[in-house]
Amino acid sequence: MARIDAENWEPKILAFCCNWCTYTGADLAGLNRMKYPDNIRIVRVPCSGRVNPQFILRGFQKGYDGVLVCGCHPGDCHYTSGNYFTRRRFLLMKRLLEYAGIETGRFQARWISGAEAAKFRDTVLKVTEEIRALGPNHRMKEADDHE
Amino acid sequence: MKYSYFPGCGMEATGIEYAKSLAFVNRAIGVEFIEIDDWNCCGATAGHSTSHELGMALPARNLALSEQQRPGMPIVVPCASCYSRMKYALQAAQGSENEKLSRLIGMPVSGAAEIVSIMEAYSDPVAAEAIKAAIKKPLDGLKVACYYGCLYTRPPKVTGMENCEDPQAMDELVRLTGAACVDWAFKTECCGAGHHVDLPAESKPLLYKIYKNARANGAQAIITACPMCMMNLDMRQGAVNMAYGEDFDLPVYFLTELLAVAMGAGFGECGVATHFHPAKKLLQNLINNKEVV
Amino acid sequence: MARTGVIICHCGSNIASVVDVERVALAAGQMPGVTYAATNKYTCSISGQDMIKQAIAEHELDRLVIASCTPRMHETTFRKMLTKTSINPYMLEIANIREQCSWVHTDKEKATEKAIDLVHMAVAKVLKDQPLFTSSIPVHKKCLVVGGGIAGIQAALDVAEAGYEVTLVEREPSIGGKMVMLDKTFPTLDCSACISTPKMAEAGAHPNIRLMTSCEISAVTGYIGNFQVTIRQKPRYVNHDTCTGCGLCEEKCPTKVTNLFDQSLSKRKAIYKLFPQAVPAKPVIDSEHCTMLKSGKCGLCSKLCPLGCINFEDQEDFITETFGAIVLATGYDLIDWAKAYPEYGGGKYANVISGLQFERLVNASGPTEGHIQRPGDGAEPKTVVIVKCVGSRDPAKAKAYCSRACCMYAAKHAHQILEKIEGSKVYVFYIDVRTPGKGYEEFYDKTRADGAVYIRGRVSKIYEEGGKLICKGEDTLIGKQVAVEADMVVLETAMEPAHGSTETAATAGVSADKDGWLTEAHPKLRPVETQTAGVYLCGTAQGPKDIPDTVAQASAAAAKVLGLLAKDELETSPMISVVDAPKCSGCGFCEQVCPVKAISMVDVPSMYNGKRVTRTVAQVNSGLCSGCGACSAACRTGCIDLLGFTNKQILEEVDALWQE
Amino acid sequence: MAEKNLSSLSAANAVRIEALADSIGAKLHECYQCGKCTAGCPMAGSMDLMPRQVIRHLQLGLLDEALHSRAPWICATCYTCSARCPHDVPISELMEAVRQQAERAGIRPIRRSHLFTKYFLLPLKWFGKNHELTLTMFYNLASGRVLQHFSYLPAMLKGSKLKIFPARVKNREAVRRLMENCEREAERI
Amino acid sequence: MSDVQNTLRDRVRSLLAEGKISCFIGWGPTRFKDRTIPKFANKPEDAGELVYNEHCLSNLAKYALDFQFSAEVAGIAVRGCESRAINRLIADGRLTRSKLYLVGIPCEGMLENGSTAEKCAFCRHRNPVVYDELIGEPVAEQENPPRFEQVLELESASSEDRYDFWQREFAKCIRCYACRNACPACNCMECYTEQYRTGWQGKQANTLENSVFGFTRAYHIGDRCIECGECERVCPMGIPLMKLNRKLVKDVESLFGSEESGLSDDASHALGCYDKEDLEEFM
Repeated sequence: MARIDAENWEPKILAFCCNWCTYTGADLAGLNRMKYPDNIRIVRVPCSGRVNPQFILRGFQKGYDGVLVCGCHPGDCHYTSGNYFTRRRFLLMKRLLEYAGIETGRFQARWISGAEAAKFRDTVLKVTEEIRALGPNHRMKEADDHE
Repeated sequence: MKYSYFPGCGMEATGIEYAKSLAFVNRAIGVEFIEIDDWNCCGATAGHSTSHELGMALPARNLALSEQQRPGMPIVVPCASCYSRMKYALQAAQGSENEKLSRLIGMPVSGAAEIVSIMEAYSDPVAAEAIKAAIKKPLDGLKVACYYGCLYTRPPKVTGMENCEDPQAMDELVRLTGAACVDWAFKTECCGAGHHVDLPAESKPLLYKIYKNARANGAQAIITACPMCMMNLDMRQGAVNMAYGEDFDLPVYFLTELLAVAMGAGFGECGVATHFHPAKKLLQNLINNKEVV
Repeated sequence: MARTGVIICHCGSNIASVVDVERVALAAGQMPGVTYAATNKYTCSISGQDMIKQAIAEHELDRLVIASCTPRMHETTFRKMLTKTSINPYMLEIANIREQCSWVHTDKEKATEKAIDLVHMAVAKVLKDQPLFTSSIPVHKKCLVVGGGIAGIQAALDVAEAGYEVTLVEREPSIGGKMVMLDKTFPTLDCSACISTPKMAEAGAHPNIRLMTSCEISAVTGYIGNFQVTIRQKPRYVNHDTCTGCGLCEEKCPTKVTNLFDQSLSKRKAIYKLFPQAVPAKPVIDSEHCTMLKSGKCGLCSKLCPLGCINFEDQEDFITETFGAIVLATGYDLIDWAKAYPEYGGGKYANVISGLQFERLVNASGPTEGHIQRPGDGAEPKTVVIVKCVGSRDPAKAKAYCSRACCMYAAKHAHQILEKIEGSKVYVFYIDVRTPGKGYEEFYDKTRADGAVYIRGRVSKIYEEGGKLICKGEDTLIGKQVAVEADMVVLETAMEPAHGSTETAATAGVSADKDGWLTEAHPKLRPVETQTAGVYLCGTAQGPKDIPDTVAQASAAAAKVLGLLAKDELETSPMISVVDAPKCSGCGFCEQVCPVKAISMVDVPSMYNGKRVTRTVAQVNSGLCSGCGACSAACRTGCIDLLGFTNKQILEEVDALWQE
Repeated sequence: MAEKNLSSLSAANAVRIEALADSIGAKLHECYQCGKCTAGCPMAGSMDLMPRQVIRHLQLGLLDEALHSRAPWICATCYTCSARCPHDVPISELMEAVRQQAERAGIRPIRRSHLFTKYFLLPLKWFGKNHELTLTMFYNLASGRVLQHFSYLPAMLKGSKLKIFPARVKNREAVRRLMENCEREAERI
Repeated sequence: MSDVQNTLRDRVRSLLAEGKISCFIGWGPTRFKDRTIPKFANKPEDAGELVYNEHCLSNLAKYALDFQFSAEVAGIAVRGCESRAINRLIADGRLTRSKLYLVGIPCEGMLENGSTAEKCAFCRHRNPVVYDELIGEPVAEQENPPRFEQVLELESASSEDRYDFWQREFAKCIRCYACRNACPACNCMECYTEQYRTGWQGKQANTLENSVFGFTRAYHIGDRCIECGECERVCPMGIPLMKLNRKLVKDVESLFGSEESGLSDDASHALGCYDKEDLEEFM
């Protein structure tokens, strides 16, 4: 894709959404013609428990400015327990990223059910603004200055 | 066996028989109660009625003194009301209120020592064994109702009592004397002693039901381990009889009096002689009849 | 080289009015691996599908990306379409440019940019797609029903009637469960035994039903359509193949034992039938009490039995069988109220009894032949207090939930007392009266008309004085303390899951809630299914309920079983996990996170440094795997992967936008 | 009885009730009015509102009615209600909290009840210990029931159950300071 | 310590002679007085070459993997760190307890360049947590060594400083994978970095790829790290890897209340289970 100069920079956000709740919630937002920023790119996964934390690192490495992981509310997992494992993994990963010097807020996780179209919209709005405020991801992106 | 001892105000006045008989029993079984030096009143209902802080701080000072004087030694409390207040304070001292309590009483308090009632102290296997060995005049043939009242038993979260509807600790001690304990329903019902001063009339129906159930189940006497309950049950029996046209004749004994008598104490020596409701005759007859036989 | 086709759907104007579909098609045409890119007005329509089929043939496409509405809408449609082409149905990715693009954005330029990105991601993923094939597993046309109460009997009969074989496992020596203990059923006052014993007999005699009493299930392996179940046959010490049920042994047995079927209100023998109408109508020996088994003395039954059926050497036996479906109907018990309620005497008053004890007292085949007599002295009680919610709605002492059936059977008990004992008085202490059922409220009305006095309030204490049971309560409607001097008190106690039921369910892979009730797959939409495919539940195993609801649920579970058994084969989703065994270290992390226990660790022959060795690696049971992918996110190496959502595919999607 | 207009109750009222419940860790909504507390209450016969009704008033926001009730003052703090409550509502503690709040607001539904506390604490502050004679004397004088318990006097003296002179704590200053600390602390809250 | 060495030699000699074990993994001498290397004693007469002194820095546990498919029992010297490593390897399915004979040695810390080794400074388990026999008397454990001091220090730095810190450190990395090879928790048959077909990450040795490797490795062992410090000790570039691992250990302990890894051979670890009441910050 074309490189965008700094002035016209728009954050690009990668979102992993579970098929049963958040992806459905995002569809519902569409069905209700809700409007939200176009900065988000959704990867559909069967369950938030499918999201390997290495996908997050890869997203940053490749140049996404923010990464979001979304799934069903704990207790509502289509597969019973997937999101409980998700929660543990990302509680840990979030802290590790911050410790590594990645700005707080670049990585986020949210529980959004299939009925929570408005929450999906609000989350995209909020996360986009937060990442816009952080500016482009320089710290973990593959850049030309790397050999 | 040694305990740090918080007698409470009642032991110095209305509970004088309790203090006398307790001393006798302790001597007989080799248990030592060492009075906390300079203890103060636990505040009773008046303390915690006034404010949560006062209700906790007054007993907490005693905890602190005991910790200071005899670190780690369990504290024995012979009065149900004091026992309850001390247990509450102990919990507060062990929890998040520790700092506040230390500040209020002006000395550190850790809540490290255990609080035990007379029943708990005597139920210790070694003590119980010593009591068994010290019984000289078994009270076989006597049927009594053990009365625990409220504050040794409730709230169970504070007292730690397992079966607060039908406790057994006192029954088991009484049985050591040879006396039988009736199974009755008013073991833990309130006698209204808390309103002894301000609403004395209100306790009459409560007492009436207690006497009635004790008698209905064949008890000849009531046993208590609390000076407050004692005063109420003993002092007002006449008034209740008058009010209800009844003739309850249920002498009330402190647990320690019963133990002391069975251990051979004289009636004056252990206090039985000075009850409001005559208490000497029942035991005297029992012992005399046996001696005749 | 891949030959990808990309179809951009206009969806009428739904997409095309915001996204410049032609530009997207143009951009797609430039993407690596794309052979053909075009737009279509209505891709899901017949003509749209025809156009795709044509393009596939014409351009020799081997995979397809469709940019359209959400895959949740038409993924299946398009997969079905692909079965009629040369492309494998799983060589398809859908870019969601309607719900997640044209409908939520207004800036046409940006929406078009985003649509291109989404197509790019889909193309990147489709390039790593592999053909997947559904497989089928055979269905073993046999059903196991666990629990021989009314729920299990009903489910077994329904399945058997449809022509399938059923094995009905019951741990007691007879089927019948709790219902057969009851006297009458509300609100119709049918005789409980009269309506349940014919069902028992029918189940016992049905050619398609195999009864296995004194049995428990001890292990379940396998998956839907193919469960291998190990059943433990407890020793009965009586050969049921030869026994005729003459009853001589029971008559002469000298040992008397508390009869738990009669709720401890009577005695039975050490060799006994559970109750007179037991099915099978043959006795067993109670090994706990039989003096022969305990001390080697007696053996009278053995001497008397004309057919030599008694076998004191009987051992437990394990039988393994294959079933296609399992129904759990493990039922309920009543709570031990005596432990929870010392204020009601804690069991020391003989005349304070449970509702089930009352059922036996009032039952014509019970210990008193239906005469209501106090257990304490056999006297007929004139004043009876009924206390509801004993253990129910009482989280501090027992259970937080409402046990559902007690309101009605309390009314029934009141009615029965008033009907059978002339001049009797019944006081019912209640907190709420809940009568949601056909004819229930009317029955409650009638009970009050019969003379039952309903007092709104929970009883605080029950004690005995002067031969009466004093019940202390508050009538909360007048706000005054009340006391009733009763001759007998009936406590309507809470239901709890039958002892051991959660363990039994766990064997079959079914979980229980915090109270121990078995968990259904969905409380509204899948009420008799469980998270484990092929395992169903019904009756009070799932939660407290009355007989009509239990029977309805049993038939519902049977319908689900029939739906399964009617199939010869089950098609399984190919989007499941696979293990790259040579790379697997056997750490078992995947096994720990699998929600359906589809992964097991198995020993396989392997090569290690040129040597033949046996290694432990993960293995996926394709019949059980639900395709969630938790395992592949847990695997550090990435040697367990989810087909359709492989690590590589997802990484490619992530990378897509940044590849030059 | 006048109709209670529940809609006219102020928000401040709700805040006060919540604070009162919070101070003892009670969750008022937990109570479903089964009446087991009242049923087992030894003093209910003398109460104007049943313990259950005191909670009900608080649930509805009728704080004034609860504060003016005699029930919290008649409560013997025997904890039977708390021990048996199916929802673990600390009713005894709640009664006490209502009593304390009434006392702070100067509401005295029973003319004499506050006197007991007052004259119990008086010797306590002086001597560090309770003194029954002082308590009885002051109480009887203040309450106007001058001869209450008078008939028991001879027997008590004979059995030396009544001390003429109070026992004292040595460090009376410490107890006095403790009590003042508590007063300040309670006021602060 | 020479007592321990003598006893060890005696015991290994007889264990080998009795045929109880087929090989013993211990330490052996080098040309340098203050260096030892892992030593495999295969015959009774090899026992005399075993060394035990304050320079036994290597954690031997991973060498036991050489015997994972052996039919015979291998003996190994275990101090606190080895014993936990052995437990970890058993829990992760790589070793079988019955095929190991563990000779426990209480350890008072090793020396590295004349002073207490960094890896021993924060040790909480100097006594082996599992063994078949113990040589010498148990030693006193260090009371609350400040395991997380360095982590807390870095945590309190600004995000930017933390970033710079790790950039500086990972700029040094040469991707030799010594850390991985020495680590008892890094016990996969094949590391994710070798999965070319999946392409988890690039092989280039640049700062970003190096740090991604470092963070991923830390995450992979985070809930299983036994804090033996081998990774950091063997790093030729001196990257403070334990500062990363201890961060994860600290978070796992405080978030999930897990106990330290390797205290038993129980397979459970923090990310392999969950608690419905876990901290919720994703609402």
